[in-house]
Amino acid sequence: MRSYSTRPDRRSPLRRLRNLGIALTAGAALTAASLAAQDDPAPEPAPEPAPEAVPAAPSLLFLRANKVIVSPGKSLDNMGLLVRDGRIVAMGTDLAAPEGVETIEGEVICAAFIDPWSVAGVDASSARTDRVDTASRATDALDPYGQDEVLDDLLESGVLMLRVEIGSAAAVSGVGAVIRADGAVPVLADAAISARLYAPGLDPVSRVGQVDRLASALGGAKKYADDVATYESNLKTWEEEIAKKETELAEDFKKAKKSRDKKVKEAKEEGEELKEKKYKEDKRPRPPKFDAKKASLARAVGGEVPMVIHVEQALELRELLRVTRPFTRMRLVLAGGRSALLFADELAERGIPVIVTPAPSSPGGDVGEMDPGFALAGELSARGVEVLIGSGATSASASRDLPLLAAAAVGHGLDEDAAFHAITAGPARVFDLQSKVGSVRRGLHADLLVLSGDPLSSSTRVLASISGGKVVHQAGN
Amino acid sequence: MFTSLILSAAAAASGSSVPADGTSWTIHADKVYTSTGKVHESALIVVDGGKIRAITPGVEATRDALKAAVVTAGMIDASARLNSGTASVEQSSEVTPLISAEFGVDLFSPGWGRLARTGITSAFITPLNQNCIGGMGMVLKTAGDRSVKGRTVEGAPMICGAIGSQPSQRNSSAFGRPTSFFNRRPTTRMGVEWEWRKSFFEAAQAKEPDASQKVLLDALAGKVGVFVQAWATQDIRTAVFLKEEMAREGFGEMRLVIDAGAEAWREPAMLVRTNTAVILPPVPAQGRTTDGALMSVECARVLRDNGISFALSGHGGSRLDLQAGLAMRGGITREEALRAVTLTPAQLLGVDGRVGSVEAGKDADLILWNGEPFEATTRPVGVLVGGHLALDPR
Amino acid sequence: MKSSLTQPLLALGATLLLASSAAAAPQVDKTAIKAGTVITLAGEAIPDGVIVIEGGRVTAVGAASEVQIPWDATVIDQPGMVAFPGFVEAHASRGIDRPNETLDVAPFLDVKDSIDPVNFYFEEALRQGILTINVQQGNDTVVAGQGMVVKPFGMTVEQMMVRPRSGVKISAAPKRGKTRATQAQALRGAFDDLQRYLEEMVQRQKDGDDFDRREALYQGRELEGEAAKGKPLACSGWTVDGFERVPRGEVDEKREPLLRIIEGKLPVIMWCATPMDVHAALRVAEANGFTATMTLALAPACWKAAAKIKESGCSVILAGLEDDELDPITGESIETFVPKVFHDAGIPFALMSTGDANRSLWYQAARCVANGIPRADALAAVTTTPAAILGLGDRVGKLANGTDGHVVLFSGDPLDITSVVEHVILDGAHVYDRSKDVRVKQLFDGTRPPGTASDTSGEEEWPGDGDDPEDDDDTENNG
Amino acid sequence: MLISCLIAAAPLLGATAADDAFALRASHVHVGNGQVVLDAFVVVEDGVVKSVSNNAPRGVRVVEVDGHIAPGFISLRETLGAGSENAERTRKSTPTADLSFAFDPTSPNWKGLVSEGVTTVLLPAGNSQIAGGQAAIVSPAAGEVLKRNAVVTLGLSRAALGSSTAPTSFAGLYAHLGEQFAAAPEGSPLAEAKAGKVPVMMRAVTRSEVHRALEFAAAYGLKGAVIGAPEADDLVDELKASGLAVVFESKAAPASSKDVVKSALALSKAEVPFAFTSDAGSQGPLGMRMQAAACMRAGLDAGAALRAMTADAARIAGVDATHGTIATGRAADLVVWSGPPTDLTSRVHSVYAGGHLVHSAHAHGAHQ
Repeated sequence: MRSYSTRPDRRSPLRRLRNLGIALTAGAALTAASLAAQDDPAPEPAPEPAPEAVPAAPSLLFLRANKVIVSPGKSLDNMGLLVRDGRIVAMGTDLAAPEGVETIEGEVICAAFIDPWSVAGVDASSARTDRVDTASRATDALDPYGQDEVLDDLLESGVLMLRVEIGSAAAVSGVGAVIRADGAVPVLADAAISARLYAPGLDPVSRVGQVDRLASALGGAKKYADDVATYESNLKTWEEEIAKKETELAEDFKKAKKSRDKKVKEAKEEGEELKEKKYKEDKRPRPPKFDAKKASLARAVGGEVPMVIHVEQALELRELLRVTRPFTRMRLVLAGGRSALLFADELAERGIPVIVTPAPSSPGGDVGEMDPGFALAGELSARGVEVLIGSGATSASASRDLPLLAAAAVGHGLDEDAAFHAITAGPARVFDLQSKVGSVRRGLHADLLVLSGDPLSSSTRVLASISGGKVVHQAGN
Repeated sequence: MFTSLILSAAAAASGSSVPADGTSWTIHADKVYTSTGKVHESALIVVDGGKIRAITPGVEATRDALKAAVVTAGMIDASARLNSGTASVEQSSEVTPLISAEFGVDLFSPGWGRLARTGITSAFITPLNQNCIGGMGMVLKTAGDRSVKGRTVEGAPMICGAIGSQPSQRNSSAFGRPTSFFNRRPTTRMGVEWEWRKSFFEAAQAKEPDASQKVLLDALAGKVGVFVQAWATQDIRTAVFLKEEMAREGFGEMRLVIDAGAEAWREPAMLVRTNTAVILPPVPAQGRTTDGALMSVECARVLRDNGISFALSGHGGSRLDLQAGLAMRGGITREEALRAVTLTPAQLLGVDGRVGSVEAGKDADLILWNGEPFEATTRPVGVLVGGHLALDPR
Repeated sequence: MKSSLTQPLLALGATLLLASSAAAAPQVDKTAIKAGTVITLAGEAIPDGVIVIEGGRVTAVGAASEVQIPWDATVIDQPGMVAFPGFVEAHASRGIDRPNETLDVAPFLDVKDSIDPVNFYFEEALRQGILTINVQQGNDTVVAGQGMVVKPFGMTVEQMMVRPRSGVKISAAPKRGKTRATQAQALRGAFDDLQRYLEEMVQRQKDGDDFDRREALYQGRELEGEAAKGKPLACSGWTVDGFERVPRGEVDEKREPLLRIIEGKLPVIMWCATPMDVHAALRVAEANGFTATMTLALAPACWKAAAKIKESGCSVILAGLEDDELDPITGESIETFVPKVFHDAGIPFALMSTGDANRSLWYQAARCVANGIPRADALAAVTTTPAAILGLGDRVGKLANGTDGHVVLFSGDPLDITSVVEHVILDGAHVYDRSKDVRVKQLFDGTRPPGTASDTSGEEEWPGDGDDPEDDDDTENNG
Repeated sequence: MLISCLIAAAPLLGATAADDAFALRASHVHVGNGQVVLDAFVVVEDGVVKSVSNNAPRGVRVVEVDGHIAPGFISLRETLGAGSENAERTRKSTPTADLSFAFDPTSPNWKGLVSEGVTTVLLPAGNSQIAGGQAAIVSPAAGEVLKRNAVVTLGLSRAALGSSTAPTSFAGLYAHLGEQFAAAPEGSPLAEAKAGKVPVMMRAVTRSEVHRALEFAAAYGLKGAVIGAPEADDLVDELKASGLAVVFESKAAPASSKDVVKSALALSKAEVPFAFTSDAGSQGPLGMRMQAAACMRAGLDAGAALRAMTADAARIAGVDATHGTIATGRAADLVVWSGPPTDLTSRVHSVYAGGHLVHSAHAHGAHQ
């Protein structure tokens, strides 16, 4: 009944290698959420009751509110929503609750919050380690048991989805996932490859060194992908040649046999050993030596998955922007970016989003006087950069503060709609889930909040959290 | 006639099934081991206001009585070691008789609940054993009131300390200028012994003794018990010889209790001679304990055979009922094992007036067992502490 | 170290003669044991029962009135004692010199090479009535070596051996220096490598055959069709087309055990330290098709994944009885009696003994009874269930015609706190007699055994581990 | 940078503004005690509030502000400006030490505090001290000490125990504290605290530490507050009975502590006064508002949240006669917000301290 998706398996040169077991579809036996969607590419069944073996999501659910925020800045008044099998199947002002269907009412209904930068639901040691590589996967570190307390808090605060990563101490920390807070089950197993260019206390030279190392890793991955492509085309031509040869030989066989028999006879008369004709053909081309790390990173370089890079200081950021220009297909996302204002124009022009973690400015800190503190989100957005707001993956429970952080950003200049976008539609778009979550539309997955007021207002309470059509929290119980 | 009267009392108590304070119950058991040698068959125990009101043998269970196969008194761990670690011992001096364990306990520690659920209803708490003379110990109930005062069971005062390697562990000689107060004596076993003797001599010979010396004088006079951790034979000897020396000096007869006397079985004679009681530590996994002392399940039997008064302890980690069972494995009877975890520790700690046996008038500290106590195949299924259910048998 | 070697010799010396004589003429060896009660675990207990063992196998079990004792049998008559099949230890990482290698993936290793017949552990096992032991490598690994089922008696590994290559130890919990993410990655990598290796093998074979065919065509020779040289791959997880073309002999012997695992020919014992490890374990097992041949060895916390385990149909081995966690809201501690959870879920479970001489398998089973598990099921968890897990269900863990001639004589009921093992008969040979047990004497009569001076240098003679959550470390000062 | 010019400007500003009375007009005026006056004029004269009313005052300059006016927030623990100057580590107790001398008015850190609407701060002794001295109430904006020897701070948590300095035990700690109180001469801080004339602030974190602190306070008749106590919800009855208040400390990360949220709700239900601090939080000056907002999203009503940061905080610090509310005679510490002051989405337009404009969003252009 439950399943989850990986990205569409495009006919990329890496396809065959990925099928050799590094394909994330292999991870399909993972614990999985009720995204049993027709539009999911090959959703693989993975029977998996949530840890506390909760009953399957109720097939029908009716929601009503005076205001439904369908997308940032766009809302409809006095709407009813019908949810069936985890999806929004009907919306309308005149829509009434069907007989005997559980109904939840509130002031406001909006898309559930998504934390684009979190470690909630991830086993703590895996989150902190530096012993990971580009082929490591966050889905291997999901812990619905050890983290149940934290996850329950998230359901209360309305943060129902998270983009999690592992190896916060590593330069490149592998494949992150988007998970549901409800049971820490993956929604997208290969959400992004993440890396960081942030090591406080390093001297400028080694700081630039970090960037160079990342650049050469990206270069290496690109070359690997190219080699695989070359191999595949060579193989194709070779196979064609050989096929042609086979048919020729088959045709010439009778002739060949006759001349051989003749030779055999002659040889017998001469009393000599028969000399067979030498046969030669081209060898099958050898594939490049398999390299899981490069294969994984190549997916980011090729733009199949976004590349999230944590960078704070101006030096690294400038270098990063420079070295990544050649990788035109790569979808770069910045995390942190305390000094991003200096490069706002390039970021806007290259369409690079920034995941901001609103925090106070610390005079004499990493970025010193340049640190705009809480104003960062507001000012980046004002300069045309797409801003996402994340809890910064400092601790699992930090994600709980996401709505507060977004509100604080508003309190320091970020437009209210932009702030709402930054924790709903924004993350959904950047991590290729906009066709499933992030806004309230017919056909989308029912990951919704029923609120007592505006989403970011401090006096608003989360009356109900609906995750994949399942009511996972209701105020008062 | 008489029983019917009791029964009506019982009915009265049970009639008002669970009063507001929840400290009144009727309990029916196929067998009640009283710890005083008596065994009541098919008895009804009436608990009211946290006290045992009546025990009526040979009657049927009332409808709403708590039922159990066997009922015994709650166990008393004479060395529960449930203090808040280093924060419970004042290490600025190696002899601190004025320190009280009272400030070294954390009543909110989950450890208390664990003790209570395994049938331990009272526990003797001492300061962490890293001083020679650490301070005053105290007996606390393992459940009930949230204030130390409310939990305290007033008993015979006990000054607690240690002889052996532990008190000297953190100390070292100073190189050049002393950098911490750990640059001091004792750094050896003999240093530890020296500190003990020194403090007692100074107390006994002081012109006008100060507050802490007064405590030591009471100890010498036997008014305050002396509770000494001594695992190995040589340390038990040291304690005994100290007592004897003080007596020879005419300072007085101190009331000595050896705690964690793993090797007490080696030289029982000196314990008999000085009428010294022993608290046995948990039987170790493979024969050897702290300070390399050797101990087997038969230690209890050896002490029994020599008529030495002894109690068992769990050190907060090991189940006390298992320790009693292992003592039986070593050769003592169930009745003797029961005594060693109830009445004997109560007497050693001077709280037998309130706890340690199942008798009318005593605190309702009771264990409801699902079979014969201390068998590996049985366990406490219900526990009452002062009438409060710490473990609900229903 | 020396003394630790001599200890067991002392302890067992008394019985060696018997053993050697048994070894000398096993065929004609006949033993009859008469006991006050015979617990067979293959039916009701028999009062005044008799067990006849011939050539190391049980040939008759029954009431004294019914069973005919051969005239030439050695009779052991203990009317006051209880005869019992002997306990089965489903998983132990003791009795070997070092539990783990540093290699991540080393399925080609075999504990056979590291078992130390005179290790104290085997002597102690005998004393505790544990007569069948599955020795496995430790948990600090990714894919460790193959285990071996032994009996705790004999001067050489060959004498001790019951079944070689009993299974490979795999750990779903992180090896030292790894995290959950990298452990799972390494584990997946091991099997991905195998798959790639096999695919390349097949490819080479194919290329060769195809070349030969074309060469023949070119030279005008007739060529008989290629015959399959090996067997097809029988893995339910994944497959490699054309594998039958490859002769099995050509598979690298270092990889061969993994191949046997994915083909379900070599059992797996999978260690899980936390419930999330159970998910990881089942993930890799399902992906590579060895769920059916996997047994889970579980730390207490894993009870939370019981539902998931039930689904998988795996049996479990429980290391530790109680899980103790703090309620995040109240701060109170919550104890869970783990075997009860598995018993109620209907999952076959075996218990594991700890390093504590006083809490061996008999104690583990007894605690189950104390916590509401029926006696029969509790006993099964230390006898028939582990026997079944080891595929020895018809040989050990019960007393019936045809089972191995193992009998333990207890002083009373095996689960009574006061009962001790008085005699052990192994393959019909009388190998243990408590009255002649040197170490027991030394421990209990107060004479300090040699090599137990009051320092900690001798600790190694007393191997122990802290598996049991109840287990109390006396060197620590406070709870 | 900005602050230093403010310090320089302050006297001048004062010279011109002090005699010159003015009024602020806003749609909402939050008095601080829970009451809200709509479309009101707040008249300020000589740095204090002269009146709050709905009718326009005569003869004073009226500044129309768009939004809500609220009292400046009060943080009951902030050592930013003191560095490590607030702990005399050579001794465990220096009860007569005066924390006002640890106050560095020129510290750049104060600026951030003011810009978040915090106009009053309590500067206590370090946590490693037992009787570390007498806390001072300071105005970070004016760079002035508002009240010396305001509160006696006591460290009763494990942090006050030494590892190789006496005392190492709670028994030793309380023995030591007992001696300190016994030895305190008439009129000395501890004696005043014992007489209930000066409030105390006792740092206790775990439930058992808090329990002991309450027993000690009862034994010595101390008034004031416990600071720390994240699990206060489990001790509501004891706290209620003790008459003491609770001050919740900011957390490193996450900014909002689940325990504190639970406790704040429980205390507010039992009407035990509580307050927040801005100290040591990952959200810096915003920490206390962030924590309050977390409580509100869990159900604490806005009025109670505002009280905790204004009126109640002032009462706990014993400065309610001059601070914490907007009422006649109170210091004119006013913050103009774009919306409700407790709502994180509201922006600070301008901040007045003692009647002086000390921060204005427009002048605050750090990075263009």
